Parts: sequence; structure tokens; C-alpha cells
Amino acid sequence: MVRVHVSYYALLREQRGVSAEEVETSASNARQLYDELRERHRFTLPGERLRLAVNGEFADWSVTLEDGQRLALIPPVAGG
Amino acid sequence: MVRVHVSYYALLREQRGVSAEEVETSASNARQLYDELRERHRFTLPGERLRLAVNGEFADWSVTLEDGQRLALIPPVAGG
Amino acid sequence: MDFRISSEPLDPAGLKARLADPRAGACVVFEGWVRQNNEGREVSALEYEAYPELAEKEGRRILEEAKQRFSLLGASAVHRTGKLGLGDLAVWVGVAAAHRDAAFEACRYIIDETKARVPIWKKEHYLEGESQWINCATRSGSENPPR
Amino acid sequence: MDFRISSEPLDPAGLKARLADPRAGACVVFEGWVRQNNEGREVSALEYEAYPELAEKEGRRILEEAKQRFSLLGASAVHRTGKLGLGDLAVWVGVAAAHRDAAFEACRYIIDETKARVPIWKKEHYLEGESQWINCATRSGSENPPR
Repeated sequence: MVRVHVSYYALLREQRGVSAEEVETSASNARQLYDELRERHRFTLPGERLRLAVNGEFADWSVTLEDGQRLALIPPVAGG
Repeated sequence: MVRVHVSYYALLREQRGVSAEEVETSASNARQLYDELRERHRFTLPGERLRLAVNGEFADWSVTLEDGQRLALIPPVAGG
Repeated sequence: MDFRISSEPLDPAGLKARLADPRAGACVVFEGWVRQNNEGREVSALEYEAYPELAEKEGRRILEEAKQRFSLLGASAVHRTGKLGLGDLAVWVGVAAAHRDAAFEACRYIIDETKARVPIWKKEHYLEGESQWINCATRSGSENPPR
Repeated sequence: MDFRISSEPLDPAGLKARLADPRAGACVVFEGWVRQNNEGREVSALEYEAYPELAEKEGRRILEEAKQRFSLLGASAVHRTGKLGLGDLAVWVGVAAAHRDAAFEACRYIIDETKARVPIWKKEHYLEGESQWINCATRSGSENPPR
């Protein structure tokens, strides 16, 4: 089990009801973690439509989870 | 002979030394008039590089001269 | 070269003044304004949310890319967050260059890449009372029905 | 839709404010600034001369053409005449549209056509003391030697 910090933005934040939380998980990578969270919180966005950031930088979904990581789940952007 | 009002701009104005004048001419069209004026005032710009305006509107060099016309001789433009 | 996220109203005149450069002959500015309708629906307000740390980092990368690709003398951009009303300024991009070709192309590049890559989200509030996060529609998502 | 020649300094903020439109989502502004060198020569000042009556008429035709070609909500332009110093604003073009494609394209069209067609002339004064009317060089003309 690892313990990571997860931030939610926009639609994900609203569907989760909080903007960030600590999560304990047995998922080995970020893709698995999102699948878990999606089922638990009924997120409507499929993982393929999200991007991931780890510790303030874009990262690949295959990244191995480690204690204390800051993960950010990034819905499709729409600036401007 | 017709009497027309001729305006000079930019380089032509400087080479002529005035910005406008009344001209009496026996030239039958504007192209001939410019050739006359060019010889008289040693304008360096050939007629092909000028545009013509008559009474405040772009006009063709073949326009027939008439008493009281306002002609403007327009050097190559360079706005912006 | 600066890209910022701001929760306060933007100051276009002050932003532009910072682009001044004696070598600059052309300045192109893009402003994104909140407009009253989008895809046929009447918009009453917009809400922008950002992940500021990453947004500013990615925005600065975009400005650097523009500097590599075009002959730029300066470029900066600021994007609002928070609730905005009709006509409000949501994003400002300004570029200075010796010549206008580079200025137009760089300004366009920066706003296009910003919209595509910078982690900023827009929620539209409609006159009839609904709202939705733009680009977050899913086939099954009830909050974002397909259009 | 207005095109003006001005012998007074321009007011970019006031000009832009007049483009406000609730349907507008994009505003693109081009500014032409006096830069310190041109084709390798150090410029100390510029002088713009216009044929105002015809310049404003031709300028308005350009704005009308832009309106026909692109989906514009508003457009205006002002060009300075008189003596200008380094960094001074020589020309301002502003365009508002629902979307940025049209705004960028129309702004570019207007400044390009203005430079090509509107009867305005520019004389550059150089640090070393000479001056010349731009685009008026002739093979034989001593005031505008070939470069």
C-alpha cells in the first residue's frame, strides 16, 4: 500500500466533492489508481481523456506510485 | 489650355517646393501633364511609379483634363 | 517572457507597456473576451479554474517555443481564473517583434497552444440555468450531455 | 468601422473600448511602432505624411472588404501623421470577432492592405543625418540612392 496526494480539477473536483485528498491504494501505477477512483466516485471521464501530473509536472500514466507523491488528474483543458 | 489644381505629396512636394499649385497646360490627359511637370521640376519618380487621384478619388492616367479639376500625384505609399 | 495565472482583473495597458523595445516595429495582441453565446446557447457567466503551478510552467514553455520558432523580441500572456461576466477579459497575449509576420504568427501560436495544452478549465453558465465544463462531455455523463 | 488619419497621438485603450460587443469572443490588435533601425540604418525619427481625404476613403474601403471576407463584428484603424520618435505608435488596427480565426485574418488583411494601398508616406531620418522617403528610391534619384 502507498499513500499519495490526489488533486482534482473542474468536473472531477465537482464529482468528487473535494479538490484534493490523501489516498491509500494498492494500485501499482497511476492508470490503475484512476480506474479505482473512477469506480469509487463514479467519475464520468474515461482515463483516456485525462492527463496526469506528478509532483507538478506532466507524467506518463505508467508511472509507479510512491509514498508522498502529488498526483493531479487533469480533465480536457479549455482555456481562452 | 485648361487650368487644373495639382497637389504634391512626400518626395514630389519636396522636389517641387510647394504642396499644391494651379497649373495651366495644353496637355490633353494626366499622363502628358505629369511628363510636362516632371521635365519642368526635375521629378525623379517616373510616371509608372505614381498613382493619380482626380477630385479626391483614384483615377486612370488617361483621364481627360478639364478646367477646375483637382489632381493629386501619389508617390509609392509606405504606411505602417 | 512571462506567463501568469491571475485571479484578479487583467490590466492590458500595463501588460502591453512591458513589451516596449526600441528594436520592435510590430506588436500584436490577442484578447479573449467572454461572449454572450456559445454553440447556440446563451451564456450568462463563465468560470475559469486552473492548476496554477503547472499552468504557468506549461505556459512559459509555450512562450519559449514561440521565441525559438519566430523572431520575437518579447511575449507575455496572462489568463484569468474565477467568475467572469459578459465582455470580461479572460486571456491576454501580447507579442513584440521587429516585423509583423513574426508578431502575428507568434501571437497566434501562443494562444492556440495555450488553449490546447495549459491546464485551465472553463465552465459555462447558461441563461436557462444549466452549466457545463467545456470539453468534458461524455457519452454517458449526465452533467455533460452530448450536443 | 472607421479609418482615420490623426496628427495627434493615438489612444489605444479608447480605440479598443469602441470594439466592445457582447457577441465578440476575440479581439486582435496590431500596433506599428517606430523602431530604431531599418535595413541596417539607425533611425532617429520618422515623419508620416498623408493625403487625408483619400487615405480615409481608401482605408474605409479596406475595412469594408475585411467585413465582406471575414466574420467580423467590428474593425477600426488609425494612422498617425507628423513627426514621430522612437517607440511611438504609428498605426493601430483593432478587430473584434466571435472567433479568433476571423480576428487574426482580418487584422492581418487590414494592415497589409493599408501599407500597400493607403496614400501615406514615410520619411526616415537617420542618426548620421540623412533622410529618405521610403519606397521612393529611383535609379537616378540623388535624394534616394539605390541601396
